[in-house]
Amino acid sequence: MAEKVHLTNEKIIELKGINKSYGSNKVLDDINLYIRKNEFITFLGPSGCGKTTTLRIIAGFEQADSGEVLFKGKPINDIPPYNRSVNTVFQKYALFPHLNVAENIAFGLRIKKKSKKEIAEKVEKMLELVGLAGYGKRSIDSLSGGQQQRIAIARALVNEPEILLLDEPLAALDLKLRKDMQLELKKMQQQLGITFLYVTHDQEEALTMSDTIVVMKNGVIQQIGKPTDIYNEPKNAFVADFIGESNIVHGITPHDNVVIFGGAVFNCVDKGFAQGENVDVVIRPEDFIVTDEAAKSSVVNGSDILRGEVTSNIFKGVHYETVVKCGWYEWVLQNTISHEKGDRIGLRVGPNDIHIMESEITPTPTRTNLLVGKVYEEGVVEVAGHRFSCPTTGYGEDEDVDVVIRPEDIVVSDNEDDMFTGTVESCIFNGEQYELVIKANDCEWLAYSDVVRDEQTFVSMSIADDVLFVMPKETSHGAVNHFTATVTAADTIEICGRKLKVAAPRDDIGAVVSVSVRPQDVYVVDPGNGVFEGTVADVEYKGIYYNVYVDCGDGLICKVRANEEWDRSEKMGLYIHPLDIKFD
Amino acid sequence: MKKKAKNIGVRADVNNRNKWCAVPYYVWMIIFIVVPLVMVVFFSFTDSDYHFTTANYEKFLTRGANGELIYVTTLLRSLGLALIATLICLIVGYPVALILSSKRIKRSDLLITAIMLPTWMNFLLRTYAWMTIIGRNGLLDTLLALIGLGPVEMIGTNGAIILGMVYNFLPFMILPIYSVMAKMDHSLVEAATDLGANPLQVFLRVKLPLSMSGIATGITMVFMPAASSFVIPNLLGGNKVSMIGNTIEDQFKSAGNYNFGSTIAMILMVCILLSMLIFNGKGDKEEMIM
Amino acid sequence: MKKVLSVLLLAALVCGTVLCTVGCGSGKQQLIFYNWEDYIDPEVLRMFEREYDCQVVEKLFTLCEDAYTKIKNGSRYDVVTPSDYMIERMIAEGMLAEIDVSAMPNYKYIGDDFKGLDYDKDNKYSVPFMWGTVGILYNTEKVTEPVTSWNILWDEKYAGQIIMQNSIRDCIAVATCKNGFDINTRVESELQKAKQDLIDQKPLVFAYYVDETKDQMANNAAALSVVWSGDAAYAIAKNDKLAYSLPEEGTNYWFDAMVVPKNAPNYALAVKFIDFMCRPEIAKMNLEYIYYSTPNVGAIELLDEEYTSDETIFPDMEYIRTKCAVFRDLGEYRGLYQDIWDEIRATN
Amino acid sequence: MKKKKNGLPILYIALIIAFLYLPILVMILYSFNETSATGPFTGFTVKWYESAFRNQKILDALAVTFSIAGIATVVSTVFGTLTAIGIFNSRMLTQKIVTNVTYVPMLNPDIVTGISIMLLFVYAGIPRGYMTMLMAHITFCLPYVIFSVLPKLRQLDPNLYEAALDLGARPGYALGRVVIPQIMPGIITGALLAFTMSIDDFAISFFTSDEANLSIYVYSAAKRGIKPEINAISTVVFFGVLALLIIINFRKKKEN
Repeated sequence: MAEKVHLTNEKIIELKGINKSYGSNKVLDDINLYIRKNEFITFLGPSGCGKTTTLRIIAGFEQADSGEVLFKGKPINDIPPYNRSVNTVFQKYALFPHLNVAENIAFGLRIKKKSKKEIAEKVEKMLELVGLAGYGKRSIDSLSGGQQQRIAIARALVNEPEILLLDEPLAALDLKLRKDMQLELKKMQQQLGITFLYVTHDQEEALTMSDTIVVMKNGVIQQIGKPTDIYNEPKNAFVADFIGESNIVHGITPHDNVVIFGGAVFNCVDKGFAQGENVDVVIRPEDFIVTDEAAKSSVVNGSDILRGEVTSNIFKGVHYETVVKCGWYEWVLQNTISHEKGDRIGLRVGPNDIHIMESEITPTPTRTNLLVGKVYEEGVVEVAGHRFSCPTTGYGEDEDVDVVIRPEDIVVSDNEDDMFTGTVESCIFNGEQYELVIKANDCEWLAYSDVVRDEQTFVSMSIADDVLFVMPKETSHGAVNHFTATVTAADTIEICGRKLKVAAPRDDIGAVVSVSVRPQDVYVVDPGNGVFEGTVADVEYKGIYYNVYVDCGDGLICKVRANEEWDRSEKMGLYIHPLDIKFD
Repeated sequence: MKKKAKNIGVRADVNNRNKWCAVPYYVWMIIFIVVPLVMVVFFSFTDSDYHFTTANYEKFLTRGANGELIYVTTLLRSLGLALIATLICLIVGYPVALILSSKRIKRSDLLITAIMLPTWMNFLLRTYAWMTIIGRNGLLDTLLALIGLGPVEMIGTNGAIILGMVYNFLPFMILPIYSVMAKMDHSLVEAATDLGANPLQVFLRVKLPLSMSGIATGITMVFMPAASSFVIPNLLGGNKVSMIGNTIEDQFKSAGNYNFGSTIAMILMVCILLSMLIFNGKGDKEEMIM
Repeated sequence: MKKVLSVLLLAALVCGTVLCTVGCGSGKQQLIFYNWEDYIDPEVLRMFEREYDCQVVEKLFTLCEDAYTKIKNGSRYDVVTPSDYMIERMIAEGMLAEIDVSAMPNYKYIGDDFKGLDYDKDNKYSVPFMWGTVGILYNTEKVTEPVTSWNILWDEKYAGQIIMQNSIRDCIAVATCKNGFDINTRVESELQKAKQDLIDQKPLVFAYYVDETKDQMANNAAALSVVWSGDAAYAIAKNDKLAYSLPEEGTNYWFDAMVVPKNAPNYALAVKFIDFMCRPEIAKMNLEYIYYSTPNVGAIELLDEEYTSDETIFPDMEYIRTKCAVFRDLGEYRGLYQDIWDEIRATN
Repeated sequence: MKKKKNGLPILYIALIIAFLYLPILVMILYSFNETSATGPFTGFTVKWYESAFRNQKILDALAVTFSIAGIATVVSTVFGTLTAIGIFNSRMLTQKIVTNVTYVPMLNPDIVTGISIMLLFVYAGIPRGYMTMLMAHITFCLPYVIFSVLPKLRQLDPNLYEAALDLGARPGYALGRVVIPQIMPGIITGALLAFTMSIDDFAISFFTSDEANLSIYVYSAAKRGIKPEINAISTVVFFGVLALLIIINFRKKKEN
């Protein structure tokens, strides 16, 4: 990273609530930021993210639809570009082809009616600064790209702007020249003490040169921070993906400091996510630690080893880029080890190298009707004043149960002698059909209809038998897994010979106790990475989720709540977080 | 991937005020383009007392003593003669463009200038010069008589009119085809040859399809003025072969029937627009400027 | 800024327009003379300019229908020389200013035969300029038989050798005369017959010309042509193989007279000009230049025998009185004539 | 081998060029003819050149032609360039409408443009003369300028204008010193086109004016039987244009 420049806290530019649209296309959405004096600030983002538009608003080429641009605290929205002490270096330089080098540099000075002598002196000085002394008489066409670049910078700097705006100035240069120019620009900025506002889509450029980076996407600022912060603590998957190369996968956080992804359980340093929340996990390719497939894990009740097969291994000059396929996932890693294609290896990641962020895509919750019911008699369940026949095996008479009735199973009609009658609360078209919310029998029902129904009109519903899903009450005995365990240490119990850490310390070592674990607290991981290993014995659809019964051998059956259907006899590992093991 | 010209479709705000430069032109355009056209439409649908009528259009469909449609025949004759002239221009002009655009011809820029140069000479004068050549007892017949041929007595015939059209408009067929073909990437021809195409196939499969836009422009630039010409039939046709342009001229100059004249002008405009749609499709009109 | 510039430009345009209109005329007063093509000795105009210290701008028309349309649509001229029937129409439509002939000392030279003619009974609006006949000009080398009838123009022997008048009234008149109809006929059947004759004749016709005819005939390009007498005389002067004949069926004889449109910019000068044209020596110059007959008896006295004995220029007055007629304005029948003319033109 | 193969095509081009120049050569030849512009060649003379430059009508027609062409070119070039800049910076919809209307005089037959503008003058009560011809000429020259300049503006790096503003230039200065020099080739092409169109025009002038330009003079003269004066004057005009073109080409070469 570049050496630190002394930064004051004086704000030279401030953007407040900037919005900008082209037609219906919103290019800037509520941009708020400030730029400090002498800062090298970079706007970073992909094409069309709004970074150039922001620069052009500061330069005065575009007007914000709303919001304020402040220059040293004064609004400059209505000041035309030619009256702003801001100068721009354009992407394709925009040198005037009909003027020679010196005339180009002198352009601004001539407008300011400076004396000939002063102009000549300043032009000469600028040419020296950019290392092109003696080029004054040359025509623009005779210059190389790099030289034109320098002239463009000289032409802007000669006006002694308070801020220099650079719009992807190096984009047209080749790699080698670009690297040189990066260093030179940074040096120039430090030497002249001018605020640089730099726009680029090249993250490496941004990281090398900037004091502050503003990452943008779709007209929204994603993150503002120092290069190290942006790199190490990306705020979301986009930033992580954009800054450096990253592996981004979906994960679940059972509790603080623990995350499950890629079929393994990892310790991490992130906290504050909800129990069982869906998150994005970012791992930098260089942060993987390659281990033996059978290496020991340090994770309680699980294992943090990703096991897989090398599918490609490419030498990239300074490192190898290796792709490892682990089950469903492919991981990209960069290190100095050469692997053979087909090698089986294990991968680990240190807690500090796991970056967890809120998932961009939150899975839409399954919309269904969850009602309170009661087992009336063997094979009959009473819900909302009606009795339905359905299997009640495992439930006692009069036992309170939860009942799921899927909206697609509700037949909506106008027959007055139907099972339920009620009024339409709302009717929304979802693209395929109308979603009705119907108020009937003191309950709100979700149902579908092919035709539109006016609100507050009469409607009736009928529900067939045997389409109800009966589930034990969350709190009831039948809803959770009950295991008999032996306390083997203060924080360890043993169930069927498998040792589990628990959270609550016990002093009754040797005692046989009963523990319970909710199905939703049991997480499926790869075989070998869980505390239990087993095969799927049975799968039961519950209208919104599946209950998977995993046979772990020794008569141990564990009920797991899963979002997807599992094939029978599929192998899996199960992970249970110590905090989720409750003593009865 | 680089962003390309982000300004397509969206003008930067800073340019906004420059749009006022065009406002005086809008006034001019409305006065001298829109209003006159509206007047033509208006006159075509009114009688001399400015009352609405379709009589002018009915008159266009008048049948003569022998039962033929007088004005329709004239219109069809004009379009027919123009079409023949256009085809001749294409057949004669295409090889010229093809030859000039080939790599073998040096100084093709000079030759194309030589071809365009006569168009700098007054159109009336050039047409008049043909009267000297093909007129009765003119140069052509005199020369033919020397070798014991003729006379062909061309003047006053359809042939003379077509000759006049071809002569005047041939450069406008050659130029657009030439500019398209000269811009053509020669490596395309090399690629086709490399893929085993013989010269004829190269022409049919590569050069001809790629020169289509030039052909379309050329056809428009020849057909349109040819179909509406009234000077050529006057000077070379001896007023005997009447074209639709003559009829319009008659109505405006001598008969003073602006209403019927406007009607014929309207019909001519529609015919030419339609034929241009057929020839040119959605071709680039800007190509009409060299 | 740009707005200002645009406004300035527009202002400059308007200013330029005004300046040009004003500046184009020199300090001298102007007379705009709207005349037939080749219908005056240009030297006459120069003489008038010198004498009255003015500038004569000569504008030309080929057909008096063209002239009528222009004047009707607001073009302004001081003196115009349309034909008889057109003057009648212009008087009827109130387009002409009265001319005070009493203020013109030279009006007395106009022969009485040319006063009080049908198109201007009271001599209030016009002063005769030229008169003549329409006849057949033929090449005696190509036509050896005597030319006595309009029918010769339908003789297939002369296919491709006939030049007709490209003028609505003159052309139709040939066919009506041939058939013995009145040249101002309003009889539908007669007009249809005339039209059919002209359509039938079309394949034989080499070209329809007006002013071109005389040169074409002089160059031996055709055998027979319908021409005005002055053009005939002009062509004969250039090519002595040509002869002029007035057909026995009779023909049209016509007058072109000088008139002053109501919107004439310079009425006073116009009257002076007309008077100037009535001077015998001026009328003589014109006749010698364009070979049309003059109504100016003063001029006839001055003329050489060479001209006065030329039957092309001064035809037998008995023939004129018995066989010839003057065009009259057709009134509402103009449209019918135009339609017939359109059809003749359009048929191929 | 190759040279032989070229023979036929070159012969063909030569024939076409001969066809295109034949009437011009004939016209030049007859300008030296003793007797008339048509018919047999009877003897060499230069008298027609003298009489052409003494014929007031020819001189008037030339004056009208060149003054109209000159004024129309200057006005339509300035006006058209500004317009193109304005159109280029307008909204897409405005651009579409305006360019399509502007195509009308280019796509419409001359005679229709001529009679439509004539109708305008007749019913606006404007006497047809020099000014009406000039306005008509400006009207049909403008599209050629606009459509020559517009593509150059589209090719222009939009940042150039912004760069000028950025360096402190006011819009007028930026347009004049940066944009106009860049689109100069388009402006020159447009001006040349406008000049040629104006010089050559017959139909539109014929209907919109009583004045005679060269074309109208030739048209009416052709009916009377042209005297070789016309041949003489057109020979002079032809060589004048030729010289002009050569000078322009020469200058271009020099610049390069």
